[in-house]
Amino acid sequence: MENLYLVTRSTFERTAWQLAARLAKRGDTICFAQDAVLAVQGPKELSRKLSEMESAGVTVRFLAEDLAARGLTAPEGKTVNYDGLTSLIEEAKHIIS
Amino acid sequence: MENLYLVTRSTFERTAWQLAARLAKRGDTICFAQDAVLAVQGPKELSRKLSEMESAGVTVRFLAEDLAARGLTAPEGKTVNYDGLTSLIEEAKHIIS
Amino acid sequence: MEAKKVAVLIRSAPYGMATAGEGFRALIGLVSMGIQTHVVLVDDGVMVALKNQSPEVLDMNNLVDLYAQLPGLGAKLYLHHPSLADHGISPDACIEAEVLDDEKLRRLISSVDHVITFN
Amino acid sequence: MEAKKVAVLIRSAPYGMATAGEGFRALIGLVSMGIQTHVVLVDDGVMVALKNQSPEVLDMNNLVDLYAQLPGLGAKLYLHHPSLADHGISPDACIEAEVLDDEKLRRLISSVDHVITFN
Amino acid sequence: MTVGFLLRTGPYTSQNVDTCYQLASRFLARGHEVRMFLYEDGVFNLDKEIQSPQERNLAEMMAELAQKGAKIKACGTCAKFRGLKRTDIIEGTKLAGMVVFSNYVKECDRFLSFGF
Amino acid sequence: MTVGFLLRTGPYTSQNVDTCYQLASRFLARGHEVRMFLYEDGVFNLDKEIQSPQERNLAEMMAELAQKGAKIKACGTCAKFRGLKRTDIIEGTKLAGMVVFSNYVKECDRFLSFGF
Repeated sequence: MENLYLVTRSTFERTAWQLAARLAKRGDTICFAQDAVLAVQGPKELSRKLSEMESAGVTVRFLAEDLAARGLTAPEGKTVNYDGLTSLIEEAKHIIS
Repeated sequence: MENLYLVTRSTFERTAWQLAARLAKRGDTICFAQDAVLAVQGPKELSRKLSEMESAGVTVRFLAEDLAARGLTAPEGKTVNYDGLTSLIEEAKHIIS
Repeated sequence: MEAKKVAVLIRSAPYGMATAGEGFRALIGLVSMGIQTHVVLVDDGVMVALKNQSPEVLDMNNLVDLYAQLPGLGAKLYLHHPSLADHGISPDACIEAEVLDDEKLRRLISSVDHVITFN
Repeated sequence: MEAKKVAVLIRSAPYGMATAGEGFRALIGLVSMGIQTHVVLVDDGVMVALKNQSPEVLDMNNLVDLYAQLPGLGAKLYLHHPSLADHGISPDACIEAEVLDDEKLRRLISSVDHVITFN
Repeated sequence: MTVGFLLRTGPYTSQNVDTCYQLASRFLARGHEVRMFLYEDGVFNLDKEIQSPQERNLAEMMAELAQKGAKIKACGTCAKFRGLKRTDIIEGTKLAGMVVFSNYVKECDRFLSFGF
Repeated sequence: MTVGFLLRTGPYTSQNVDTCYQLASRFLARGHEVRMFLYEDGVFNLDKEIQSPQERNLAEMMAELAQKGAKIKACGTCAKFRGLKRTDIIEGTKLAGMVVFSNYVKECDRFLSFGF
């Protein structure tokens, strides 16, 4: 993996996710953690952008523990737990948060 | 004045201003302070909304000291300084931040 | 001194920031001192009301369970409907609370002495 | 140990939060230790580069004057063009810096060892 | 009138404390009463150990407000969780419980909240 | 490999310190080296006076990481501006200058930033 974009702030309250969505390209991963797991709910502009990114070869993941804490669920196969995130960091050249 | 909406967070980085824009009505004032004085620059959605609100009788103000600190300027007559904000708070029934 | 009425707006999601948790502690203080307290979950704050939270995986206290106790303690709990809609959350997925549109929220604000925000 | 290269992304506006100010202190530390430092003002961070700031009215230190010293200290300064455009800021209103589009920012990131963000 | 502040952020991190100081100073100068409750990271604004060479000292600014008559209290539980002790607090201010916060809310004609 | 963390937020306010703890624990368990630099409000995570009845003690969690081999330092200037003294810091960690931060950056194969 080239770059891991780690987004931690609510995707509704903040616009910080937009830089990751703008820069991520094929082979990169974008992982939503902490309040950013709200990304499974939107906003709509993000949901649309995530579909586009996945079609373009960007891997999208949500941190399982942060989802569970908040009573949220992500589509099958799109979660990583802390162990998985640890591995993603090992594999990434850069981590951009 | 019925309500004073005091917005302090960047209007680009945060969406907090949207609640004020949604609730403010004729006779209310919305004042942008701290990083929220970036509101003079946008985003576009906010600029459009502010025009609508002013037409509907909402007073829009930007804190002069926070503008000056950041090298920004607001249209003639739309600034208040700390003394003016102090008076706005005296006059308001509720302050919502 | 006559009895005061306040509206407390909880505007942040649970767990990422302490806001919703510390907001709870503050409003329990208000209620216990005889202040008529209206708690409105708005913006990301609506996430506090979502059922089936498991914050024990983060070693944190369960906030939805705490907020669910509010009516029993004498505070009134509300959900801001446009915030629910933006977040794609159905009121059915949430704990019991009165749902407010913008106009009702404005009227609630008009009816209280102070608005206290936790954002 | 070979010389490291880093890109520091400053993502917040000056004065409202300490981020841009403390970010400056951090990157001066990097530069002075021989780390090749590329400073990118992005998102609200582009506001740091705006001329004519008067933070003395807030009793704070002038950040644009500090950031303007970076090239002289050996760090390279960049402005993210899409962020400037979003904020309605012309590069002419800013201190001297290389302007990057998304593709150039991606290439800069690829060329460094680490990305350090201040947000 | 009496003006209340709830301040939840700490010193040298957010501009909130500066804004509160500027407004509270003006309310006092106009003859109003000021109540300020420091909550969460806000408690750190009262730390008398703050040293700020060549910059404004925010704890001294809080002490100045207290000296001019503002009633300033900080949440004891927040302080405990953050390692701030009773003896670390500037003169004229104190740690307190939510009863004090509630009393401030009761006493105020205007109330301002400064958070994250 | 060596993994570096820059943590700029304080205890009991943001989840950042929890996320750092969870990741750092796993890196250590996998045999990696950990470097953590605490900056701005992040310095408060090392305050040994933190008391957190019935909740996780974040300073003890930082101490546990240090005891397991993580190198943890906090910015001395940030501490000074925030009233945190050298003697307030948990065992196994220290206040330090930006030279240490720069060395951490140099030593690391991966670097993570946690801010506001």
